[in-house]
Amino acid sequence: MGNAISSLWKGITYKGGPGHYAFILHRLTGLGVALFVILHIVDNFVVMFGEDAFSEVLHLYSNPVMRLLEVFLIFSVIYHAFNGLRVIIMDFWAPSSHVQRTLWWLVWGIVLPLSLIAAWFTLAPVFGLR
Amino acid sequence: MEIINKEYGLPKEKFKGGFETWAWFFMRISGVVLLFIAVIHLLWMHIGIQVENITYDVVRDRWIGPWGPFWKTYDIALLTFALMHGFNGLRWITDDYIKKPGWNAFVKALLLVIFLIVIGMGAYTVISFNG
Amino acid sequence: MAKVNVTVKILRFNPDVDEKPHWQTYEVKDVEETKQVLDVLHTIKWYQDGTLTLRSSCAHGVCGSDAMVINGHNRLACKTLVRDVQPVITVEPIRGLKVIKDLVVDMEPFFAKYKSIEPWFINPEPPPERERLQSQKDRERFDDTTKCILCGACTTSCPSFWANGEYVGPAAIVQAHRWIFDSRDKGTAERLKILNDRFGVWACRTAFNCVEACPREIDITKAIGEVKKALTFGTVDF
Amino acid sequence: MQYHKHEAVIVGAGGAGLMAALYASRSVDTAVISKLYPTRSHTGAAQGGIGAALANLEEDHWEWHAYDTVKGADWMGDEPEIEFMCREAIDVVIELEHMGLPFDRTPEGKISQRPFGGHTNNITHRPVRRAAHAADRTGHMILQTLYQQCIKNNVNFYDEFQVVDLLLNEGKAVGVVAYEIATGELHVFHAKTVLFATGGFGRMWKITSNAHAYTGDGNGIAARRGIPMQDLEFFQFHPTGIRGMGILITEGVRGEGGVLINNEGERFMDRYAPSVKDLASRDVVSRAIYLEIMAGRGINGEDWVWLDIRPETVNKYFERDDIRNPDGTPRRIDADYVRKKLPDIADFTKTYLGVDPVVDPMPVQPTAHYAMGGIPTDVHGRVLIDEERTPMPGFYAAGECACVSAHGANRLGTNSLLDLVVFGKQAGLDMARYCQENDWTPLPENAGQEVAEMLERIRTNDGHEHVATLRTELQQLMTKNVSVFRTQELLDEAVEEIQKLRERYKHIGIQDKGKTFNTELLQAWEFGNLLDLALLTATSAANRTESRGAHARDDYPDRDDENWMKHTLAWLQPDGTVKLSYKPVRRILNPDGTYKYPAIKRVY
Ligand SMILES: Cc1cc2nc3c(=O)[nH]c(=O)nc-3n(C[C@H](O)[C@H](O)[C@H](O)COP(=O)(O)OP(=O)(O)OC[C@H]3O[C@@H](n4cnc5c(N)ncnc54)[C@H](O)[C@@H]3O)c2cc1C
Ligand code: HEM
Ligand code: SF4
Ligand code: F3S
Ligand code: FES
Repeated sequence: MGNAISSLWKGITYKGGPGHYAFILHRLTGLGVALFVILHIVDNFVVMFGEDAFSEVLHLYSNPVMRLLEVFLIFSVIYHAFNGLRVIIMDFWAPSSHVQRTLWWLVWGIVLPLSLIAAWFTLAPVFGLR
Repeated sequence: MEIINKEYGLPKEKFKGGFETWAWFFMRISGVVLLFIAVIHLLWMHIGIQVENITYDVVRDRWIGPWGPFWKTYDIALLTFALMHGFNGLRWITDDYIKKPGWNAFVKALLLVIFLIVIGMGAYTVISFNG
Repeated sequence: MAKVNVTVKILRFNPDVDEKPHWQTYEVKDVEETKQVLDVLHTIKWYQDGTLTLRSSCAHGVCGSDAMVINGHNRLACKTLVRDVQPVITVEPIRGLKVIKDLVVDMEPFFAKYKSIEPWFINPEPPPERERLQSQKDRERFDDTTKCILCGACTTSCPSFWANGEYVGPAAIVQAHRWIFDSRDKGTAERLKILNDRFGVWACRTAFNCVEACPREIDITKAIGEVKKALTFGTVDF
Repeated sequence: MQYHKHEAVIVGAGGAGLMAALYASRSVDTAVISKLYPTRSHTGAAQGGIGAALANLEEDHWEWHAYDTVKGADWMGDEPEIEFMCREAIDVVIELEHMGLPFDRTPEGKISQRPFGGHTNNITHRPVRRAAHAADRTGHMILQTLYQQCIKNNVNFYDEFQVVDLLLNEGKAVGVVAYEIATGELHVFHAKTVLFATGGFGRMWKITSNAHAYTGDGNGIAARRGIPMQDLEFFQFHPTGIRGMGILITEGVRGEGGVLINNEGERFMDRYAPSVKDLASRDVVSRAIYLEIMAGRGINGEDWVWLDIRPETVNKYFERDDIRNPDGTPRRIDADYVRKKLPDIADFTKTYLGVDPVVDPMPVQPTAHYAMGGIPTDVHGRVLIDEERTPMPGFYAAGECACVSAHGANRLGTNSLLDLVVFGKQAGLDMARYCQENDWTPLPENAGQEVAEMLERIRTNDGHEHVATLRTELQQLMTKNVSVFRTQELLDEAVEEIQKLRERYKHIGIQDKGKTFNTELLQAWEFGNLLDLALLTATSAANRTESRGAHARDDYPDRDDENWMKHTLAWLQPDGTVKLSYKPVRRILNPDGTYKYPAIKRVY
């Protein structure tokens, strides 16, 4: 664990290029999404115990804090997905690595609007905006 | 004038990648698959249906309704790809940060156990749910 | 030539007296802008503080002695001009290797990785009377990776290497690439086998810090990608 | 003090040391001690190429190569040694290729070659393509290839160990003392044979192409141990160093067609070397630049000129001089070709001057570059300790620190890399033979004690003199007094001043008193070597009253074969004075008793 923290520290204090931050974020989001997926499968399993139990679980998710986490999750999946695509493209089509910076901005160009839209739909109801 | 390799020497020998090669390759393939199914799933749930509209009934309609078989297949695919992709990712991360051989082996064994349990739970839910 | 005053902040560490690294600041006056950071460090060592310790030799970017973190980025001190980093220059040792003293780190693990990829010509066929022939195109194929001077700037800027010191690192892969894609070499399968490891080429996460750090402007990520592809598709002809 | 035992101990991991290690290690236990990591050695800086009459692109013969070398050396080279080197060149370059060295290729797939200063077709007197090259990083590739072969052969490497003394016993070399830089510990190496391959000592001049590590350690140690230094007055100034910095712009630039231009826009080499022009040998070109500068034709009246490889300029002169490709078509180049053939040069000029060589010309001036002189040896690398060429058993030298002498008064470009591999190989072979034929000689008593005390003195001395100041003074002195042009007055003054510096050197004090990686201590010690060598250089030069090759004197402008066709041997005496003596240049006679290479006036 110690070296996880120290390597993260090295990562943050080093003036790397976008690829470097892309990697840190990719790893963090991948980790987050993976943990969530596990949770999600477990909570879905509750469906097997009938409607009441499941509603109980769904209720948990409607809490504002959970909604915020969910927004973060949405962002994570979308970022991870499109940055993953960026990595895959560079892996299999070498010339694209020369435009990796452009690709990186492109990823944000897709990720930000998508996340914002999804965030709106997710947050608006609980915060009484809609 | 251009002279190719073969005129001057035997061609290079053939070789095969092993497990790690496949792990890497699988991450790309599953990534592309997930890009469609996971992102669609996510956006459908959050923008299409929207979370506060999700109820037990919605879930039941989805799995038992006329589109049931499609959604069940879809969800099984999502489940397997996401878990295999995700757990391989977790394995990579474990290898990077957990350096003591004993701990490393322990955490990876634990990951495998969790993987089996979770994929079992997920598959059981999707397949045997009948309302 | 324009002259400037610079402030140099150096991360110092002397194991004989210090428990932890600490920053020390020096002022150097009237430096020509076209001087190298290496010259500035030498000026400090020679005229202000003889205990400042660093490696250097060729002074023009070909021997690979003086990779260090300058203003947060891996560079060679002798290939960085004052003009581009003034007026405040921060200097730290490269990361991920043990610091011996000040800017000097233990390069042994780095060279051990280099040696691990069997960096020598492998070809069991008896050589011909004269030179082995090679087309200009085949020679061109691996030209980029022959430029490597083993300075370590790439490996020590790689976030995957920081996370995981076992990673053989971009420098070793670059050196392996130089042989894998050399039409005369027959050790391809052997070397690919070595690199086909969780801590071999597969530990590369395409972070590009290596490319940005390489003073020889080697397209490292591309080279690593080619090795990955060779492993994935079982051929070097692409 | 730790103790190690290896049959062959090689000091220096440049081209010469590694080549010797490779050959010695095939049959005896070999260790290489180097103060730098092997791949940091200055061989890696060599750009242009390695000379060998492979005749891959046009007619060429090793005999022509030998003649060019004799002539380039201004009839100061030992002719049998030169012939040996040029004959072996072909095999050894092929051998490097067989080790995997990535030479550039001709369209037929053979090793590519380019013209280089002083290398000519002996019939037409036009430049011949003889320099085998790997882009403009030939030395880099040689160094890496040899290092790779050595690690494959499991040679024992002691990296970052600085040798500080040579151990002699019963008139033989029996080992060395090395300082482990990381820990400050001394190590005694007991050996049957010792090879010095520690490179050059250009750091005694202000403007130099040489590495910071080029402080003549091997030569300094040997001189203090009573070994003479041969021909130190011949130190090569390369014509094209980047102005003010000394960083080398390879002769390959002129090999590919680049030209030198003065303030009047004139290609002045037309006047100094009508037939090969910019590709005359280095001493001739450096002197020409100086003459232009002294005549006020330096750029803006300053002390530098332009080196121009812009395609339009090059093609203009190709056209004027009717330069043709081997197939007879007129030769022309374009920007892409220049970038491809000289990528590192483009990189240097961009980094240090902010110019692109295909767009702007490069400002250059002569830079201290290469020591023709050094520890006298024979073709087997055996160190010769007197006028009678008596070898010292067990002691070898090769590379720039040695003097075979294949370069005489002026080395041709590409011949140094050649010297490294040819004589490095011979030394390695002979060391192996010697080790197998001879038994161990014990170490002298108290081995290492002397140098331990000396280093301790430097470390703890509280003197008031400052090494960097003394070094700057030495460099300025040498640049002013012992440079391209020399006179009796300047040289005598230099000797006197150096002696004063040596006196002051006794009272130095350093700040770093630690054991760990104490480079201040080592740099102070290294400076001692530079001082000793500067003294020997200036004294040898002051005594040679003629002009020959790199040793050009205003007061004796002509070559004097009658009195001076002989090698200088200079001994550093324990009392700090210098003893000079001479030995004849080795000439080859034809069967009829005439000279095979009659000494004529050198014109290019
Ligand atoms: C910029 C430049 C370009 C050149 N271009 C060419 C060219 O194109 N063609 C050509 O033929 N020649 C060229 N030369 C000349 C040639 O490169 C050198 O003369 C040659 O490389 C010297 O090799 P070496 O093996 O003697 O020494 P080096 O390669 O310098 O090696 C010296 C070794 O000795 C070690 N050492 C030194 N002192 C000690 C000590 N006290 N203890 C332990 N180890 C020690 C060092 O660590 C190093 O490993 C060029 C030179 C320069 C500077
Ligand atoms: C949605 C589409 C997805 C794509 C395109 C994608 C793509 C990728 C790629 C290419 C990698 C390899 C990164 C590398 O080698 O540098 C990766 C790693 C990873 N992915 Fe995904 N992924 C997706 C979804 C997911 C999901 C749903 C999860 C969680 C279950 C996940 C978890 C991980 C983890 C934990 C890693 C390891 C990260 C690391 O090693 O730093 N990914 N992903
Ligand atoms: S690849 Fe570049 S950065 Fe890495 S060691 Fe080689 S030269 Fe240095
Ligand atoms: S920085 Fe590291 S992760 Fe790969 S692309 Fe370079 S080696
Ligand atoms: S000193 Fe040689 S690379 Fe900087």
